[in-house]
Amino acid sequence: MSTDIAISIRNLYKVFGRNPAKAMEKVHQGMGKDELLEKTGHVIGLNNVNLDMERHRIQVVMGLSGSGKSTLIRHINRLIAPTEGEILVDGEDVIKLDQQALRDLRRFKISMVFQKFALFPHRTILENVGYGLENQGMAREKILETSRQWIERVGLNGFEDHYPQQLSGGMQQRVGLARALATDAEILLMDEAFSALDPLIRTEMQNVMLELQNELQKTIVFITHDLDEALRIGDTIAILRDGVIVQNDDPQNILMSPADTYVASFMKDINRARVLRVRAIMNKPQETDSGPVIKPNTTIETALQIFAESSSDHLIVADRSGTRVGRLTVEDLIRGMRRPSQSEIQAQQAVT
Amino acid sequence: MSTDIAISIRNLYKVFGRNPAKAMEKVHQGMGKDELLEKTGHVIGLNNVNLDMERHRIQVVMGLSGSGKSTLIRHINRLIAPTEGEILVDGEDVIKLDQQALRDLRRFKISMVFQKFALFPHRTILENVGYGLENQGMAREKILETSRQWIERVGLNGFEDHYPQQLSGGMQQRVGLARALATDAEILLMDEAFSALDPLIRTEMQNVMLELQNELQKTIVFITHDLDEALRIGDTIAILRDGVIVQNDDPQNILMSPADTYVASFMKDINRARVLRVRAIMNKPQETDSGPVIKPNTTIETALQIFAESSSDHLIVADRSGTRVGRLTVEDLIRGMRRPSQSEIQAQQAVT
Amino acid sequence: MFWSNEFPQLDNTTLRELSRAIDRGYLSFSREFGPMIETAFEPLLHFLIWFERLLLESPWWLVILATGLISFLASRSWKLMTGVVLALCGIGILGMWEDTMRTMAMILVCTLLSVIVGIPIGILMARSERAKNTILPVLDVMQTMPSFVYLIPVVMLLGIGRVPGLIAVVIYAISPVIRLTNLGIRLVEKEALEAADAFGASRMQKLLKVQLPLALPNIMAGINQTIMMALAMVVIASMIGVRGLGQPVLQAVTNQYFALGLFNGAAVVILAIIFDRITQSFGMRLQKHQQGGR
Amino acid sequence: MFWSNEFPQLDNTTLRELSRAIDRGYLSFSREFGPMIETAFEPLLHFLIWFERLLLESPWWLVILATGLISFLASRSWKLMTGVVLALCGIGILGMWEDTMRTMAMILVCTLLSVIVGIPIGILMARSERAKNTILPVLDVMQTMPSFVYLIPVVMLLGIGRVPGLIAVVIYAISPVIRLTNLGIRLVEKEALEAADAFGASRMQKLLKVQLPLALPNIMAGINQTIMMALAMVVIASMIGVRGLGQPVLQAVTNQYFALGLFNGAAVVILAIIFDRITQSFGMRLQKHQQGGR
Amino acid sequence: AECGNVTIAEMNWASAQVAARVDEFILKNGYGCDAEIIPGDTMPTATSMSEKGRPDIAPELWMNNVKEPINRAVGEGRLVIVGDVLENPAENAGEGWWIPRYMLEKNPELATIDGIKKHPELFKDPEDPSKGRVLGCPSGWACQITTDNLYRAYDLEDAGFNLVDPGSGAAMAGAIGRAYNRGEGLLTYYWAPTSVLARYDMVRVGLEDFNQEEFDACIAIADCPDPKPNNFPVTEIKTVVATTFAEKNPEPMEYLKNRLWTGKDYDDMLIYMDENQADGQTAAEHFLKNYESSWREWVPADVAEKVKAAL
Ligand SMILES: Nc1ncnc2c1ncn2[C@@H]1O[C@H](COP(=O)(O)OP(=O)(O)OP(=O)(O)O)[C@@H](O)[C@H]1O
Ligand SMILES: Nc1ncnc2c1ncn2[C@@H]1O[C@H](COP(=O)(O)OP(=O)(O)OP(=O)(O)O)[C@@H](O)[C@H]1O
Ligand SMILES: [Mg+2]
Ligand SMILES: [Mg+2]
Repeated sequence: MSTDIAISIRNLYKVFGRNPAKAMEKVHQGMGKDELLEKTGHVIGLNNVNLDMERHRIQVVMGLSGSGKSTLIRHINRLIAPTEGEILVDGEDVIKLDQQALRDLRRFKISMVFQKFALFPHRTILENVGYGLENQGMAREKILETSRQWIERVGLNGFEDHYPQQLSGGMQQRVGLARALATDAEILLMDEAFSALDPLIRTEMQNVMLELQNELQKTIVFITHDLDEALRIGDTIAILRDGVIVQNDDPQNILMSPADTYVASFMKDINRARVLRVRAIMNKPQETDSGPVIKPNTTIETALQIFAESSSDHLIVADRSGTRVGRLTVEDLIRGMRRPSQSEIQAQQAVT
Repeated sequence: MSTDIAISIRNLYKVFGRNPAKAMEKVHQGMGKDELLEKTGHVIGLNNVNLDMERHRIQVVMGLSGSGKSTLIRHINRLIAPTEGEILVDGEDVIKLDQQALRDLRRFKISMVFQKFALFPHRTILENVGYGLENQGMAREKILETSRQWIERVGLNGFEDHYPQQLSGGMQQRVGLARALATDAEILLMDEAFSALDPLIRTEMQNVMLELQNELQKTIVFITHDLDEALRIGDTIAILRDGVIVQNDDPQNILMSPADTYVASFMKDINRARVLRVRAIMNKPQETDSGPVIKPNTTIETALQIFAESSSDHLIVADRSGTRVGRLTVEDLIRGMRRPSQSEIQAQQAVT
Repeated sequence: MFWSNEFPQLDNTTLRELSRAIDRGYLSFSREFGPMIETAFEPLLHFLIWFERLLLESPWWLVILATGLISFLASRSWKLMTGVVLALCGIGILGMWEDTMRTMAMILVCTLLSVIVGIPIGILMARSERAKNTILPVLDVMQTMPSFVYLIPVVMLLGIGRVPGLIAVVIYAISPVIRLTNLGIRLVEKEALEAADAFGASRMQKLLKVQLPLALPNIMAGINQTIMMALAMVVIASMIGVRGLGQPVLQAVTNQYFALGLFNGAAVVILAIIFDRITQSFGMRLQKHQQGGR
Repeated sequence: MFWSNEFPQLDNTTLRELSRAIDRGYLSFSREFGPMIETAFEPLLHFLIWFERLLLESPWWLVILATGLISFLASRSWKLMTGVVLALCGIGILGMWEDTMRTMAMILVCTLLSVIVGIPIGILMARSERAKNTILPVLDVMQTMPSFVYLIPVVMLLGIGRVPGLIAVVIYAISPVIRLTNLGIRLVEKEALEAADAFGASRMQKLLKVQLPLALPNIMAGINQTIMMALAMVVIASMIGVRGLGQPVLQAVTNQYFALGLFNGAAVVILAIIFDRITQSFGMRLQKHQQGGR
Repeated sequence: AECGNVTIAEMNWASAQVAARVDEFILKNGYGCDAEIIPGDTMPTATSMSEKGRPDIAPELWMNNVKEPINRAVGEGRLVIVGDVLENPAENAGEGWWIPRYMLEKNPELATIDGIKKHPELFKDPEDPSKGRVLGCPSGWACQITTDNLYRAYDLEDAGFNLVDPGSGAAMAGAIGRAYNRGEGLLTYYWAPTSVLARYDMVRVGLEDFNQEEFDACIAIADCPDPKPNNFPVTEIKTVVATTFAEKNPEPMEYLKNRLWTGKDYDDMLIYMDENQADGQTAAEHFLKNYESSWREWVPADVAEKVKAAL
């Protein structure tokens, strides 16, 4: 199951400007983003991106603003044509699809939430949410029903007949979300889908998404700037920099062994106590120990709470079958919360 | 100094819809947002808001999406006319200003960053940033110089001659930021000014802002959804709900004694270890103690690190003069990190 | 020579020969194909005549009632409806009922034809640069070639009467609706289009549900201009034998009857305003979302 | 009575008396004020004559050169420039140089006048609902009142010649630029306006730096239509004493010279296209930001 | 030499153009006037002349349309009618109903109105094919009243003819050309001398003799209750000038009075123009060069020399 790849991106390049083909030559010769911009006025959007996204998983994409996240995600449903490279969705190259096939792909298989909402100003909320369904050719009644249901789910009942410009930013974003979810597509592209939401509704929406994920097992590509969010929902996290993927890994691994200082500095503000699991920092178990027993997946934060309530000076980590797999002291936990220092990362990089 | 009020909002009401005056009657009779929407189709944007904002401070406004934050901030420079109430800027009611005075207020005294950027599509980045200065009537050369300088400061050099639609969302937001900062206004209204930024640039921009704040001591009204951001930069935080201000206080106080469960749930995702200071959780000092000495303003996170590196089982808190003011055990720290539970909040509410 | 301001033009005989050759060519063309083309337009002629009869032979109050009703249905505005009814009554009282009905029939058909043909062409232009580049000059020609130039060839081909009149009016009046449909569609924001694409809208769906609704303000401006221009052609049409308000206007001009011209001109204007208000308020009703706002 | 399709109109004598009274009124008005009004228009007349002379008396190659240069400066396109030069040469070779220059002078002045007067009016309409509601019907009247109706009154007031011609052309052609300026400004996004407000733009600053630039596509469409309509009036103008291409067209029509009409009509079209392409490509250059995009 | 600025109206049909250009040339070169041509339709020109005294000269004004305003202006002393343009107008000018000669040749009966009334089927109305069509006079022209009354006087309606308004002179010419070129049936009102009649070989349909009394009493009045068969009157084609001009310029006035075209010269010019698609300017030059004997009679010898020198 874990090797079932839904979306596969191969050697993808995208250059913006008047004459991308010409600029591409320079890129192949290794010219960087800044130099290319200065010398030719062309902007590198994506630079040799290779990325496999597993089915039924949530792939998070992060990176500085302008690093090419939106550009990448827009390639998947071919809103942008690549300068070079392939995008395989279920093994088919979307670039080679004909009009009809592309349309069907977008109607039934891929759905999208836009960074700047991109709602239809002339349609009410209800009509906006139903838009994808209309394109699918669903019956009117069914559309209304489904739309209402999704409006309810994103907490906008009562606003069905308002127009987008009468809603606040966050409300608009939820409309965009509902519109995308309503189509019941297998693949969801979410470009900063929660960025305009306040933390409460954001958590709520994240929960909606995680629930859905449990029920329906979609493949989701999720762009976010929020590290906590990324770590909370991401199965894997890809980090982009100037159009290049610098790391693509499991969140724990990214936190514990960042590929370079860029990634590390990216992660530095994270609430490590809430994200890191004890398995990543525990020591070898000692048979003689006694004390509270916790699971390997417990977060440091929870572990600390348990500590505070017990009188033991260490915790025992045991897997589901009860086998002891490790032990932890308060010091271990506190050390685990520390961010790796510059020199440590460099040392690590040298090893890999 | 701390009683010098720059912006003062008194009994502000805003109702959206066809006949706000009529709906206002209902509001005065105590009808709530949902009921009003259902019965009359009018939306309450703000409901009896009273708020004093101190000069040279950063006032953060938070709240659910649709709770009226943008509406509130837009009243300050009178982009929206209130249904009822007063907005005093430096003691003058902006509603009573004539055209010219209002224009001068907006040109020289108040500047704004928009939630949805609101850049001018027909102007280059350079021209966008210089826009406010042009309105001020500054000389061309000076405008160019200042604009360049701000473009540099938000990290967009090289993009001076691009048009907004050629930039990524985050880059556009930084243009909006530079445009607002360039006018050197005393009051800055920032509507989710950093929401489209990635964490690195966000921190950078926050730093830029804090630096500026140190240098220039502006009065800033800052809307954000990011709790960490709010706590990092806010001198006070106001929390809105359905157009009502439910709490307006110092961040520590909001964290430690939320006014109600709404505020508490709002705060629940916070990385308390990084925000809370030990002074808020320390116990009485004991003369007999010995161990590492820390300042009252140290965060729990730092205190934990110090703990991990020392062998003592408690820390001593001392003020600048060296007087001991408290002591802390690991348990204290860990307890401090815990979020208050529902019942605790309710108990507290009953007391106040 | 070079310094003179006389252009070194072709000498007169050459020019004359050229013109005459063209004239002869056209003449034999019209002799050859005239009857065929005429037959092709026959159904249109019958329709025109039938429609005119309908308006002329229905009792006047029925026509007024129907127009009022239509205006109300299109606009949901009592004010507009009363205005329309009063204006029509005024026309009737001043003795211009019959001519007005004739003109109304003619212009209604012309406008309908222009809109029905024009909007698709505008859409085509918005879709393809090539179509745009070929159609634009044609529109320029249709709009600026003085109608007098083609009136006579058309008359030689089709004789005088309603059909050549209709052709002349449509040729002249169709441009704005085409141009503004094109412009309106081109001005639709990229974001909305991208969203439509992302949800797999077919070209038709995108057109009907996104582009046309968002281009509506411009399209309505185009229709407005088309109506205005069609009515501006009423007099020209009457020069080739189309009966209606144009005739008394011409008559007034040739006899210096200032007031007569004014009355009939005013009737034309009233027709224009009625047509325009009905279409525009219908258009407004289609754009409800524009009304809200801060 | 009620069931008939005869409208119960005023009886003929009353109608006639009414018309007569109006006619007499206008006549005495025109006798009274004609000379005064005429004097008021004198400067315009002198300018028109001077400008026509300028074009007529400069060597033809200079005029072509200048036009070519202007078209290049406006568009930065060699293609357009060559097109313009070739078209003008063609006109000259076919012997229509003089008439074309006369018409060009006239239309240039009319278009300039329409744009200069029209854009501010359009702006006014966009700013105030009241202005809009009063100006719109006036525009409707100006556009649809057949020019034949006011030709004679204008002639009674001002005699025949260039000035009444200019007035007739401007009355007819000014509408679209007004309408589309209004529409364009009204369609500017609220966000941009809010941003301008927030930075304390004065009305003038907002207008010049935000509203007009963003309304430009529509305003250019309006100017295009104004040019087209001004040129469509060339023939009518020639009926009241404006020399130029309209004259040979009328002559061709009355004498049934099909080709002659066509040539002169084509010259009108070419002028229209030249004017239009120059203004439009100038407009395009003002809208660089539209070119980028995904 | 003291003649100064003179404006000459040029109407947009062929003969008026030649007349205007000939006058222009002679006044300019023979009398040293600073002559300028002003184009215009009949009505605007007449209006402008009677209200504003501008243009100064209308060399060829067809009076039947503009009689009333011109006469009013003459009465008020603002205009002067110089005289006829054509010699012997009764013969050389005139209105009437015309049919193509080929029709007459096929069916000699059609020479008179009575013959025509028997054959409405030869003049089929395309918009109402069961009937015949008489192309009337364009709306608004004075001839409309006459034609309408004569149509009724001859009971053409009962004979199965519709009277159709062609809308304008140009459309009328177009309709005539169309029918003629296709050899179709045609019965139309028209007038001479015109380029249309110079181009198409048409014959006038025989009507009753002209009866002035009856004409004034009924045919000339709109909606006259009981019109009797009659004919069209002699057409008045006059040269009209502004009083201001007449008073200041006795010599040119003398010329205008003397300038009487022969019917043949006029016809020649129309044919010349038609054959060569010539404009007024060219035709005038042609005339001045080739018809010297004609125009020499109009001017004193010294002026004639000056004109000749300028050619
Ligand atoms: N023009 C308008 N017409 C009608 N209702 C409006 C309008 N503008 C705002 N509202 C309503 O006012 C309320 C407050 O909106 P506001 O934009 O202030 O929210 P916000 O707190 O800024 O939310 P967000 O965080 O999502 O930006 C919302 O319920 C919204 O529907
Ligand atoms: N239409 C365009 N024309 C030119 N350059 C473009 C265009 N679209 C994007 N770019 C450039 O491509 C780069 C990547 O943009 P992209 O929108 O993918 O960034 P992003 O990672 O989504 O950033 P953000 O987080 O700010 O949304 C940017 O440098 C931008 O300037
Ligand atoms: Mg993006
Ligand atoms: Mg907001």
